[in-house]
Amino acid sequence: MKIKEIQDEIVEEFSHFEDWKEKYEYLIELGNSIELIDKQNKIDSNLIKGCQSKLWLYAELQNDKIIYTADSEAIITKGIAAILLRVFSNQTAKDILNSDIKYIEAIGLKEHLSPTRANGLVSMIRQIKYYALALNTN
Amino acid sequence: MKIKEIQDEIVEEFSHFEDWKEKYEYLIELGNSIELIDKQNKIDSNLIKGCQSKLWLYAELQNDKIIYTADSEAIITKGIAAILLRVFSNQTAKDILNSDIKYIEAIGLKEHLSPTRANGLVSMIRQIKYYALALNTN
Amino acid sequence: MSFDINKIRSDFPILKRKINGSSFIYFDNAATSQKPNIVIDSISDYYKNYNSNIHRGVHTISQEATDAYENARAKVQKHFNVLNSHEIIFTSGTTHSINLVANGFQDLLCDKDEIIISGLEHHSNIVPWQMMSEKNGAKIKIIPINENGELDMKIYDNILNSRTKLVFVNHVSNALGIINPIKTIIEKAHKVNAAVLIDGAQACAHFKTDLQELNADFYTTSAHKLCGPTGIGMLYGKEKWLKKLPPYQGGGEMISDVTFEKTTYAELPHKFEAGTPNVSGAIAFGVALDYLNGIGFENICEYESSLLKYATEKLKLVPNLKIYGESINKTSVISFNIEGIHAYDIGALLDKFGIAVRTGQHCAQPIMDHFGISGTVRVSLSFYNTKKEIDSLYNSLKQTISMLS
Amino acid sequence: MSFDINKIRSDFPILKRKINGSSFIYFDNAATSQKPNIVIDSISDYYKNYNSNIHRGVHTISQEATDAYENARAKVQKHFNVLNSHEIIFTSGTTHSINLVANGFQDLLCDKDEIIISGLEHHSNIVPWQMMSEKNGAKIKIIPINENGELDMKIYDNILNSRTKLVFVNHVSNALGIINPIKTIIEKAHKVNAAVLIDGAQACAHFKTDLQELNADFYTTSAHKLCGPTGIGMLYGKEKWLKKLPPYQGGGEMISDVTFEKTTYAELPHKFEAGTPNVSGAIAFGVALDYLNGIGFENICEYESSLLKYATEKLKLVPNLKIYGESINKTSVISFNIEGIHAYDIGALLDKFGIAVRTGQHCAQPIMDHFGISGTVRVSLSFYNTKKEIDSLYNSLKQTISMLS
Ligand SMILES: Cc1ncc(COP(=O)(O)O)c(C=O)c1O
Ligand SMILES: Cc1ncc(COP(=O)(O)O)c(C=O)c1O
Repeated sequence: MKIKEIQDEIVEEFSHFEDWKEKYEYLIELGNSIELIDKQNKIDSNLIKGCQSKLWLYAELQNDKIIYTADSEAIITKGIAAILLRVFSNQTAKDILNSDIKYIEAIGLKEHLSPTRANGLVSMIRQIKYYALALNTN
Repeated sequence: MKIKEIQDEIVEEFSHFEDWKEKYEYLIELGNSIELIDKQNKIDSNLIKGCQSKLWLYAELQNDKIIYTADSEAIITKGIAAILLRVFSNQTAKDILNSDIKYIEAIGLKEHLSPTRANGLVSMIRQIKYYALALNTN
Repeated sequence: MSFDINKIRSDFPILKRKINGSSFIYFDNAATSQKPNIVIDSISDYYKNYNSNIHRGVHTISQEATDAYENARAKVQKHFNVLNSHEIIFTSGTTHSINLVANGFQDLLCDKDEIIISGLEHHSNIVPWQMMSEKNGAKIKIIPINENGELDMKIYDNILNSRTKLVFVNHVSNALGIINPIKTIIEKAHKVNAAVLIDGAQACAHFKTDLQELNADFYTTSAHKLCGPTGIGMLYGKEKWLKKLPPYQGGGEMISDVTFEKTTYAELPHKFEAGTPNVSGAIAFGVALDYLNGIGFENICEYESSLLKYATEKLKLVPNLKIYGESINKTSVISFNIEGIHAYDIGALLDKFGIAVRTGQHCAQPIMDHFGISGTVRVSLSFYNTKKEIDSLYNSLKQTISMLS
Repeated sequence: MSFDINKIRSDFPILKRKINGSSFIYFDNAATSQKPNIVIDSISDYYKNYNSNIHRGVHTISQEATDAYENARAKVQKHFNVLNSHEIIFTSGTTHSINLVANGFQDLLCDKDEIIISGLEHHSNIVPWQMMSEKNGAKIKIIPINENGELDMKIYDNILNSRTKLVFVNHVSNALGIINPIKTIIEKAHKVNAAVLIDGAQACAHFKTDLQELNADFYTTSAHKLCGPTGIGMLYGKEKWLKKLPPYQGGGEMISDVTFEKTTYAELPHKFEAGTPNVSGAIAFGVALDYLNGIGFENICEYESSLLKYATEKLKLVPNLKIYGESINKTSVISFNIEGIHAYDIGALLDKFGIAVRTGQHCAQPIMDHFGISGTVRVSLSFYNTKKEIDSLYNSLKQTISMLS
């Protein structure tokens, strides 16, 4: 699926929630379902800065697509990572670099988009794009 | 004359003034009439601190009485020194130490009694009393 | 005076806020306190009526501002029962105060000297000494903490000796809320002629300290921790010490004579107050002390103790909850974790319920390392909090845990 | 935008004051500026609605306060057209900013190095270098001033050489109002690879400075000089310099890892912002810049120039009045004396007429020594002053002189 399609899908899913509790319960569920980073890659050099709980992000190229994996000590942070990875993992570097993150606002997590947030969402997005730049094969 | 009598006299004199201008004109007049410090005593060690214009104060004992002399670069400061010296000069150390300075308030110069005033009135009063302590012969 | 919690709460405008649809509950008081209207208004009043640069002006508002500023110093002096007003230095906060002292001791100590720091310190009280020690080579020794988070006073006795020149301990630990035995620490240090700096940042909102009785050589606090504004704090130093220390910053106010050849420094307290000070901040700091003293620290202590007791008992009902630092000498802080759940998750969800707590290492990484944890959830109470708010915390915490498990 | 002086004056509540029965006239703007309601209200708003400690909190108001604080930094960055927001350090004011840099260079210079200071400096810009030079032995050279109070650029050329590591000049002199040729000074300094620190405390209220175009290595200001509150200011530093300088104060925020063995410092700008910052101050600083930019610096400049011209011409009508520093490159300051009369007497009597001027040496004793005087009367203008106020000054000054003669 294309990035935009997945984003629309996520927005659609989140639109059914009536309150923050349902939304966060879903986020937690996502956090538990995230593709975990391989143990050997769960190292300090893969840590994302600006995050109160440790958050690791790793990327590798498989057939022209970038596969992201992540882990965090905190489940909400993992949930947030999950809604990023579901969109950006298994996409081409070019598509990743051309995408936007408006869907984060659309699903009502705009508050997390402040660069000063302790969950590191903004740093994570930046890191995802850095990887895409670095692994761009075109 | 006793300290208290001179103070009452000054309060009486000031009571005739209708506005600040008359009062300050009188203060300036007093400043011009002050008993000036001897040139040889107009030295740095006789400077009063906390004063924006240089202000010298000197004291000596003559027949059990303390004679204060002063000078300043600024005429208003000199005027303020004058209303102190008229009261305290030529008095015994004991009388000086037992006196108060309520008359300053009574003549409407209370604003000058703040320890932070740049005209050094409070420091001058303190210095007058220090001299009285030091020159006390009883 | 009776303690009227409703009246008190109405003094704090921020307590009327709604967060995420819920009433706002503020349990992050150890990070910074909220401000009563009277403090906020004193700042507006200053800027609306007599804002001016101080000390050097001959005009009316400059005089009014100077008097108000010096009057604030006198209030701080009185509050802490300090002998001379010039022993109170206004700084921009505790961090500034401690750095001022550490910088001063840089020249006074050498590599044969030792200083002692407690293992319960805030980073502000560790890093300046490390920086000093890098320059003058003085050795830093640590008073470690035990499993309750209390200082190990036996080890203190062991490391204290004639080479010890300085001892640095906080009055109350910000991470755990533990009240340190500073009176004993000071007495022992003085026996070997070491000076003692007490960091009072966490203590001053909760109780009143008589500095002459305590006999500390230095004492610091930040106004923002005790209902005052940000950007202002104080350093108390005994006159003999403040005279000994070299000035910290150069600038206006702190000099008496300047030529390009030679500068002589002004007298205390100006020697340490270079530049235009935070005038409105100092004035509002004084008003904050007035406000707290108006309520009365006995009343504050009593009320806060009962809150702490209530909150501790209530939280202990939560399964798998572990409190760090269970000393009986504690102020209004409860630092805890729930087994298997990260502190951040708890903080983030409590926030959704409108409850502000702090999570993380609380600028006290060595304490976290001691307990082998990456952080805690810290609930810190103030006299404007209520048992009802603690009940809400309890209920929200239980929901939070069930969401996370 | 048109410049509506009545509207502007109504923004400043203090201008409605009466002093001694007269309308208050404030001509002490170089000491500190007055504050518009919008700035004052931003402080109250902060404390009433979202006061919180910043950066480390996960709860809503901590986030709001952090965002507002960082947003203020972005406003400062934009105003000065600075490349990176982390090149803007919030300090407690110019004095703090300069000391931070001087402290940093203490480790970077040795006794073979030279630094150059202008003879027009405020004490804040002299004493820190003297203190630095006492530690590292670096030599201080002075750019002297001529009879108009201007820097002698020939001598600058002579003393500048490959040993020069730093040049320190204020943008505008607080004692005389003279605008220094900093662009030339910077270009020449860079040719010998010396860094330049410009003290912008007196400039920023009067015109806008593009720091990328200016190419200064460091630039400082205090918010209280430009309609902002006390206790907050800024240091701009080029990234490469800020990375080179060691941290100044140790504490919370400025570290990334702390153990008792080793501490690693945080990234810019946090490395230089130890402890709880003046959050409300920074936010109000940003609002003050918004306010000034809303009026427009072109408008401010134009209006103030015409005020300065008017005031200069008017004052020159006063017999025996001598103005110090009659350069054509001046901002809104007139520093003068009346022959045979002490500045203090003039200031004290003008105050009785409700007029606030500053008297004395204006923290710039070397300049007074240069002119062989003990001080001056300084009238400093702002965009909220009027020609009518200058007329009042003229009339009151004449009465003052006749009283004193
Ligand atoms: C030119 C100049 N530099 C530095 C300063 C010091 O600024 P502050 O007192 O705000 O630190 C001032 C203000 O008095 C000044 O006019
Ligand atoms: C014990 C302790 N010391 C020092 C500090 C630092 O205070 P500030 O950030 O106000 O300088 C704090 C506040 O966080 C503290 O809790």
